[in-house]
Amino acid sequence: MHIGVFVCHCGSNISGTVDCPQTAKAAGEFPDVVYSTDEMYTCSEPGQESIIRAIKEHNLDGVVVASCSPRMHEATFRRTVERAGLNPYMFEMANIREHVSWVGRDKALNTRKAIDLIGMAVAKLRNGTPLFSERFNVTRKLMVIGGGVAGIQAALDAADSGIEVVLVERETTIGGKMAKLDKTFPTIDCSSCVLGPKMVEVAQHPKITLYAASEVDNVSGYVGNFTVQVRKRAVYVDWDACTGCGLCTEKCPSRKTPDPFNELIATTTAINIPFPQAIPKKATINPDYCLQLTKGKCGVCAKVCPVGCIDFEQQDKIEEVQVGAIVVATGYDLFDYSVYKQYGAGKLPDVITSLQYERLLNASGPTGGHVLRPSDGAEPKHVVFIQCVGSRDKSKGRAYCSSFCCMYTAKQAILTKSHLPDSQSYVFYMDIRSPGKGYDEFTRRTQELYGAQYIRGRVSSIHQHGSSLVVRGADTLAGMQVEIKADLVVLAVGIEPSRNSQKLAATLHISADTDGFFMEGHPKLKPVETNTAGVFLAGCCQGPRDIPTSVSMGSAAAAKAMVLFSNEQLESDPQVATVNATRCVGCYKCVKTCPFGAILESEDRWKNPKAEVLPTICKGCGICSVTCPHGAIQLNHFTDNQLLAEVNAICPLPTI
Amino acid sequence: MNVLETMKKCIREALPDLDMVMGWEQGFDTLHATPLFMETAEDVDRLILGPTCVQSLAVHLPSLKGKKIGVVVKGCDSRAVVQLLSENLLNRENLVIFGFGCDGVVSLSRLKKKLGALDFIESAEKKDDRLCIEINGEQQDLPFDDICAPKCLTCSRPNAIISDHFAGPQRTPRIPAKGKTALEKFEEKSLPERFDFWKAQMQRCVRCYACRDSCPMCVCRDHCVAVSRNPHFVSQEATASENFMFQLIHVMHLAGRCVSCGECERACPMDIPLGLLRAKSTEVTSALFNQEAGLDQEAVLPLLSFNIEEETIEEHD
Amino acid sequence: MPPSNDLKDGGELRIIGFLCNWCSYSGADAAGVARLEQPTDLRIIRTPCTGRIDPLFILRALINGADGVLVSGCHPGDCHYVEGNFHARRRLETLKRILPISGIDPERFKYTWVSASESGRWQETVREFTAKIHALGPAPRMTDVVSRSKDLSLEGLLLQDENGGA
Amino acid sequence: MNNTVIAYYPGCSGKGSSAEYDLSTRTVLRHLGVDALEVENWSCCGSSPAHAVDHVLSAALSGRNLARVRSMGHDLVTTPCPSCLSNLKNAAHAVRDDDVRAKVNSLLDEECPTDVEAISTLQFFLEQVGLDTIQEAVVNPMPTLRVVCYYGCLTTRPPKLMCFDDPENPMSMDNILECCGIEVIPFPLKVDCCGAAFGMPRNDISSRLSGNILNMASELEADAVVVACPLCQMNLDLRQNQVNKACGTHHQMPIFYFTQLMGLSMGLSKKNLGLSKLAVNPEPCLARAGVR
Repeated sequence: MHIGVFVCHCGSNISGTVDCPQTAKAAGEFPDVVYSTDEMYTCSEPGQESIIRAIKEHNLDGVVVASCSPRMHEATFRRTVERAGLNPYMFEMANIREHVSWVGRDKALNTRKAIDLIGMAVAKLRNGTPLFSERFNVTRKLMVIGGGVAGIQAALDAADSGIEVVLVERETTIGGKMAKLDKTFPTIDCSSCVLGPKMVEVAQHPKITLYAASEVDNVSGYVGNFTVQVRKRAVYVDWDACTGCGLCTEKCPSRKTPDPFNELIATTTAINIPFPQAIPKKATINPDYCLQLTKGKCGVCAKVCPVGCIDFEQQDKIEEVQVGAIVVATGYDLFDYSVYKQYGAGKLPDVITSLQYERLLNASGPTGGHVLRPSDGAEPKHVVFIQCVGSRDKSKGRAYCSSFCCMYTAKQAILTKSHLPDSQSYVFYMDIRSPGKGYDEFTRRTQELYGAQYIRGRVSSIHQHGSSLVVRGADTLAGMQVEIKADLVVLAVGIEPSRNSQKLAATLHISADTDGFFMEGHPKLKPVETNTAGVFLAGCCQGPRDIPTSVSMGSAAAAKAMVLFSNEQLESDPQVATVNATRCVGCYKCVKTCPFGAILESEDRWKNPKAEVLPTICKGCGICSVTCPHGAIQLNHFTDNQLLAEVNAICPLPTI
Repeated sequence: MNVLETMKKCIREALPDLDMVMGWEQGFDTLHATPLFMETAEDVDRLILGPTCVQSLAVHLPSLKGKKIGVVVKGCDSRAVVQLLSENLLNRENLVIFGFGCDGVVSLSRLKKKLGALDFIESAEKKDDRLCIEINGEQQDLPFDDICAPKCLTCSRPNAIISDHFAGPQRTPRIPAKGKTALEKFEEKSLPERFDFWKAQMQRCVRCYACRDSCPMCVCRDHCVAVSRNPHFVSQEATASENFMFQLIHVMHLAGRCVSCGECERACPMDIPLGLLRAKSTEVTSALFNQEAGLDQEAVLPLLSFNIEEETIEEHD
Repeated sequence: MPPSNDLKDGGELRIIGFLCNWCSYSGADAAGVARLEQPTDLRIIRTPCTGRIDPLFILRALINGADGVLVSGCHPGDCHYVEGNFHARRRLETLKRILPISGIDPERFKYTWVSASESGRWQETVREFTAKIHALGPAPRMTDVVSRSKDLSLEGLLLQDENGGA
Repeated sequence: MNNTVIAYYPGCSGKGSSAEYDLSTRTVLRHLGVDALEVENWSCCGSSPAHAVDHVLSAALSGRNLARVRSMGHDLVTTPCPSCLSNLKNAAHAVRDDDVRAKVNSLLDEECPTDVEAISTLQFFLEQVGLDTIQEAVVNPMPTLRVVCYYGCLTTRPPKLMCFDDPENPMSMDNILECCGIEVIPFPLKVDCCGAAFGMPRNDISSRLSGNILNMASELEADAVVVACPLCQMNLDLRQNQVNKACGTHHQMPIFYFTQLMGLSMGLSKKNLGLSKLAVNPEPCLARAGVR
C-alpha cells in the first residue's frame, strides 16, 4: 500500500501543544507510509488540494488525516479523497485535536500520543478495503405521526409540495392540544380561529390521507422504504358512512361518560363527537361506557342513525402503508401532579390544571366560556396560579423547564380578568421566562394592566377551608410567608412526552433523552433530524415548544423530507455487516441479536444454512460480529482485523 | 437382560433407519475404549458400555449434520447434545439418542499417577465402588473414587437428560463431597501467583488443539481463529502469551455454553488443568444469568439475550 | 520506529479505550472542546457501538501487555442502536468476572457509561482510571521470565489433591 | 405475634412530661405480644440543644444509646418520640462516615455500632406488628369518635433520614386508627409546625401556630386531636389554655396519643393508658363516643 499522512496544525489549535512537524516525520516511519507532511489547515481549500495533489503525485491508495474529530470532518475528507479517485473508505482520521491537543498540556507527551494515534489509524487503514454504496429507490410518500399543530403543519407543507402524506392521529380528531385552547399568547387571538382552517385544509387536501383513532404498531425497513403497520382502532361506527350529524349523541342514554377532550371536567355521551369542529367529524363509541357493548342492551344510536353506520361488531384493523420518510410529532401529555401531596394530591375539586382551565375559559367548553369552578359552579373571585408544578423540580424527577407555562399563565390571568372583571389573580412563580417576540411585554401587561399579583416563591400547601382554599406560600422578595384565600387554584402543570413515546421510540429505532423526549440528530445543527435516517421530529415530542416553534419545526421537518424526496435514488451506507458464506456454520447466533431484523436465516445453493445480511436494513452497529466465534460475519470498516490492528499498534504482540 | 444387551437391541432395531450409530468399543486393551461407528448389525456386537467409555461422542455430531445419526450418551454427553440442539447446530429429527445411566468413568491420568505407566493391562473391571485391574502381572484393587474422572465425583446428572431410548436403570446423582473445590483452592492464591501459574502452564502447552478438538461445543471446525488466523485474534507462535490467548479465546467462546464435560482437560496430553478456567466461566455465567448450559433445548444463550434491568449486574457509573 | 515501545519511560502507562461513536466518543470530543485537561496515557479506539466490542479485543490488549483497558458507551437504555449496550453489558461483565482466574487484575479493566453531554464525567472517568492504573503500576507480562525453581504444577500450587484435581 | 422482643428507648419525656405516652405504648405493645425491653442504662438523646452546640457531641450522645442497644444483642431499637428518633437516626447515619465515627468513638467508652437501626414505634406498629394483627385485637370500636391525626414536623421529616411514610401527606396514624374502628377526618394541617421550638422564647408564635391546628380541628368538627409526639402533645394539650387566651378561643379539645386510642379500642384499662395524665379532660369526649 501507499499511504499518505497529513498532520494538521489547525492554526494553533493543534500545533500549540503538539509538535506537528515532528509528528509528521515520525508518521513517515510507519509501514506503508510513503508520504507524510504537516499542513496549517488541512480542511481548507488549499489543504484539501494538497491531499489531492499528493494522492496523484505519490500514487497513494490510502490517506490518513490527523486533525480534529472524525465526527467533525470525516465526511469532508472522504469527499476529498473521492475527488482524487480514491475509494472514500480508504481513509482514516486520527483525532489529535479533541483527544490530544485540547486535553493534554505536556507537548512531548501530546506529540507521542499523536504519533500513536496516527500509528493506529495507519494500522486500521492497512487492514481496510474499498467499500461501495448501493443505490436504491425512494418511496415518495411521507407519514406524519401526530395531528397536533406541528404534525398538521408538516403534513400541509409536504402535501402542498406534491408529496403524498399519510397523517396518523391517535385521538378521534386532529388538532392536538391546541384545539383545546381558548386563546393564544401573546396576541390573545382565538386558538380555533387559527387552527380550524388548517384542520379543514387537512381534511380537504387531495394529497393527505388521514387515519384518525389510529396508532403506529410497527415500523420496518429503512430510509426511503419504510413499511408501517397502522392499527385503526375499532370506533364501532362506519366512518365512511357517518355524516357527523350528531343525532346519535343527542339520544345516547349513557351521559356519564368521561370526556377526555374536556380534560375530564365534564362528561359526554358514550357515542360522541369530541367537539363541533372535529376533523374528521365522525362519531365514536366509547366501549367502556356504551350500554350495548357493556350490558348488551340499548342500541339507541343504531336505531336513530339515519345512515345506519353503527357497527357494534367492529374490530381493530391493521393496514400496511409504504412510506419513504416519517415525521414524528406526537406532542406531550401533562405531568401527573397528584404526586404533589401538598397541593391536594388531585383530591381538591377546585385545584385544576391549566388545560382544564382552558376548557373553562373556552366558549365551546362545558361551561360555555363562563368561568365556573368545578366544586359548586360558583364564579371564583380570587384565582391563584401556581407555576412550575412538575417543572424545574428535581425532587419530582423533573429538572427541565416546560418552557411555555409562564406565558400561558400570564395569558390565563389576563383572560380571567376579562371574564370576571371583579376577580383578582395571584401568580406564584420561580422566574418569569418570556424570551420571545412580544413575550416579555405581554407578561408585564398582565401585571400592570390587568393587575395580576405576581408573587415570587413556591407554594408549600393548599388546603380546603370551608368553601375556599387556603394557599400558603413564600414571598421570597418580601421575605415573608403569604396565605391567600382562593376560590380556584390553577396549576401550571409541566409537560412530559406523550404517553407511549418510549414504545414508539423503540419502534422507530430513535433514541430519547433522560426525560423521554426524542433526541435530535444534533442539538444545534440537526434539530429536526434524528440519528435514524428518514425519521424527523416536530413539536413537543422533541422538547417543550410553544405554538410558533412547533409550527416552524413542522415546516422544517417537511422541508427535510422534501430534500430526501428530491433524490430519485439514495445511496446506502456501506459500513454494514457482511457474511463470509464459506465460513458461516449457520448457527444464526447473529440473527438472534440483530435489533433491526437485518439478518436473515438463509441458505446457500446447496441448501446449507447461512446467515444473510440485508445491507439496506443493517444500521452498522456490529452487535452480530461479536456473536460469531470464528468471525464469519464482519462489520465493514470496523472489522475484527481492523480493530485488532489498532490494539496491536498500541500494544505490539509479545514476541517471546 | 443387562444394560449392554438392552442397548444393543435398541440400536439394532433403530439401525435400519439410520446412517450410523456412534458408541464405544474396546481399544487396544480393556482399560481403553475407542469410538465405534456402527453401520451394520454386526458392528453393534462390538459395543461396550462402562467406566472406560470416557469420550464424549457428541463432539462428532455437528460435522455429521445432514445425516441421520444415532448416538450413545452418558449424562454429561447428553448435555452437550442438548446445548448443540439449542444452538441450532443439530437437527433433532435427524438424531436418535440412546441414553443410559452412567456409573462414572476412569481418569487415565489419575490412574497413571497411582500406578505409573499403564503399558501392560491384562484386565480392568469395575466391581461396585472399586476398580480391579491387572497390570504388569499384578492385581490392583483401587477405590473407584480415587481414579475416576474428577467430574464424576460431583456428578449431578449421571442419566442422559434427553434420549429416545434409555437402557437400564436410572442412576442416583452423587452428593458432592464436602471441602473446597480445586477452583476455590486456586482462588485463594493471589493474582500474581495465578498469573505465574498460568505462565508456567502455558509454557508447557504444545498447541496440539486436543482440548479444542475434544470439545463438543467447539463448532468453528476448520474456521477456528487459532488456525485460520482470520480474524487475527491469535498468532501461530506457540509462546506462553499466544497459548494463553488461545485458551482465553476458548473460555470466552464457551461462556454460557460450556456443559462442564471435562473433555478438554481429559484430552490434554500435558495435563494442563484447563478445567479451572471452565469451572470459573460456568460459575460466573450461572451467577450472572441463573442459567446452566445444556439443560434446556429451548434456552437462549445468555450472551445472546439481555434484560433491560440486570438484577445481577451492578450498574457501572 | 515510533516511540510506542518505550511508553513507560515517559512515565506513561499503556491504556486503551474502546468508545462507542455516539455517546462516549462524542463525550470525549466534548471534553476536548471544553478543554477539560486529562492525563495523556489513554489511546482511544472508536467503534460504532459498545455492542461491537468483542471481549477478546480487551483480552488481546491485556495479553499484549496493556496496563489498562477502559470501555465506555451510552447509558443503558440510550443506545443509538437500541440494544447494543445491553448486549455489551452482559459480555463485559462476564469478562470482568472471569478475568481473576487468569491472574490478570480485573481492576485493570473498567467499563462505564458516559453520554455525549457528559464531558465533565468523561474527564473524571479518565482521571480516575488513569490514576488507578498508575497506582497498580505496569502490568505483569506473559513474556516475563518465570522462576523455574518454583513448583508450578497445580498440585504444587495447591499442595494437596483431596478432591482429585480440577 | 408471639414473643417478639424489641429494644425500646423511652426518652426523657417518656419518663416525665409524656409518661402517659410511654405507659400506653408499653401497654399496647404487651397486649399485642411484643416485649419492649427498655435499653439498659440509656442516656438522654441530646434532643434539640445538643446538636445546636456540637454535632459530634450530639452524635456521641445517641451513639452511646446505639451501643447500649448493640450490647443487648439487638440491631433494631424503637422509640415513641420523634425527636429521640431523629437523633438516633442522625447518629446512626453520621457514624457511617469514618472520620465522624472516630471522633464519636473517642468520646465514648464503648464503640458506636454502625449496624443498629432505629425506627419509630408508629412505624413498628405499622410494619412489624401489622394492621391485621391490630385489627384482630380491637374489641371496642368507636365509630362515633371523630378525630384528626396530627403528625407534626418531625415524624416524617427530613424524608431522606426518616424514610417513612409520605412527608407531605402521611397516612400511617390515620390507617392505624381507622383499623381501630375510629373515624379519622382528613386533616389538611397534619404536617404543619406546632411551634414547640418557640415555646419558651416566643410564646406568641407557638400560640399562633398551635392555635391554627386547634382551630382547623374544631372547624372540621373533630372530637379530638391524635398525636405521636410528646412535644406536639404538650403544646396542644398543656398549653391549650395559653393558646385560648392568646387567640381568643375556647377550645376544650382533648389531645390523645395514638397509643391511648389504640389501647381503648382494645378494651385496655384507662389507668394503664395514662388517660388521667392528659391536661384537657378527655372524659366528656369519650363518654360521647360511648367509652366508659
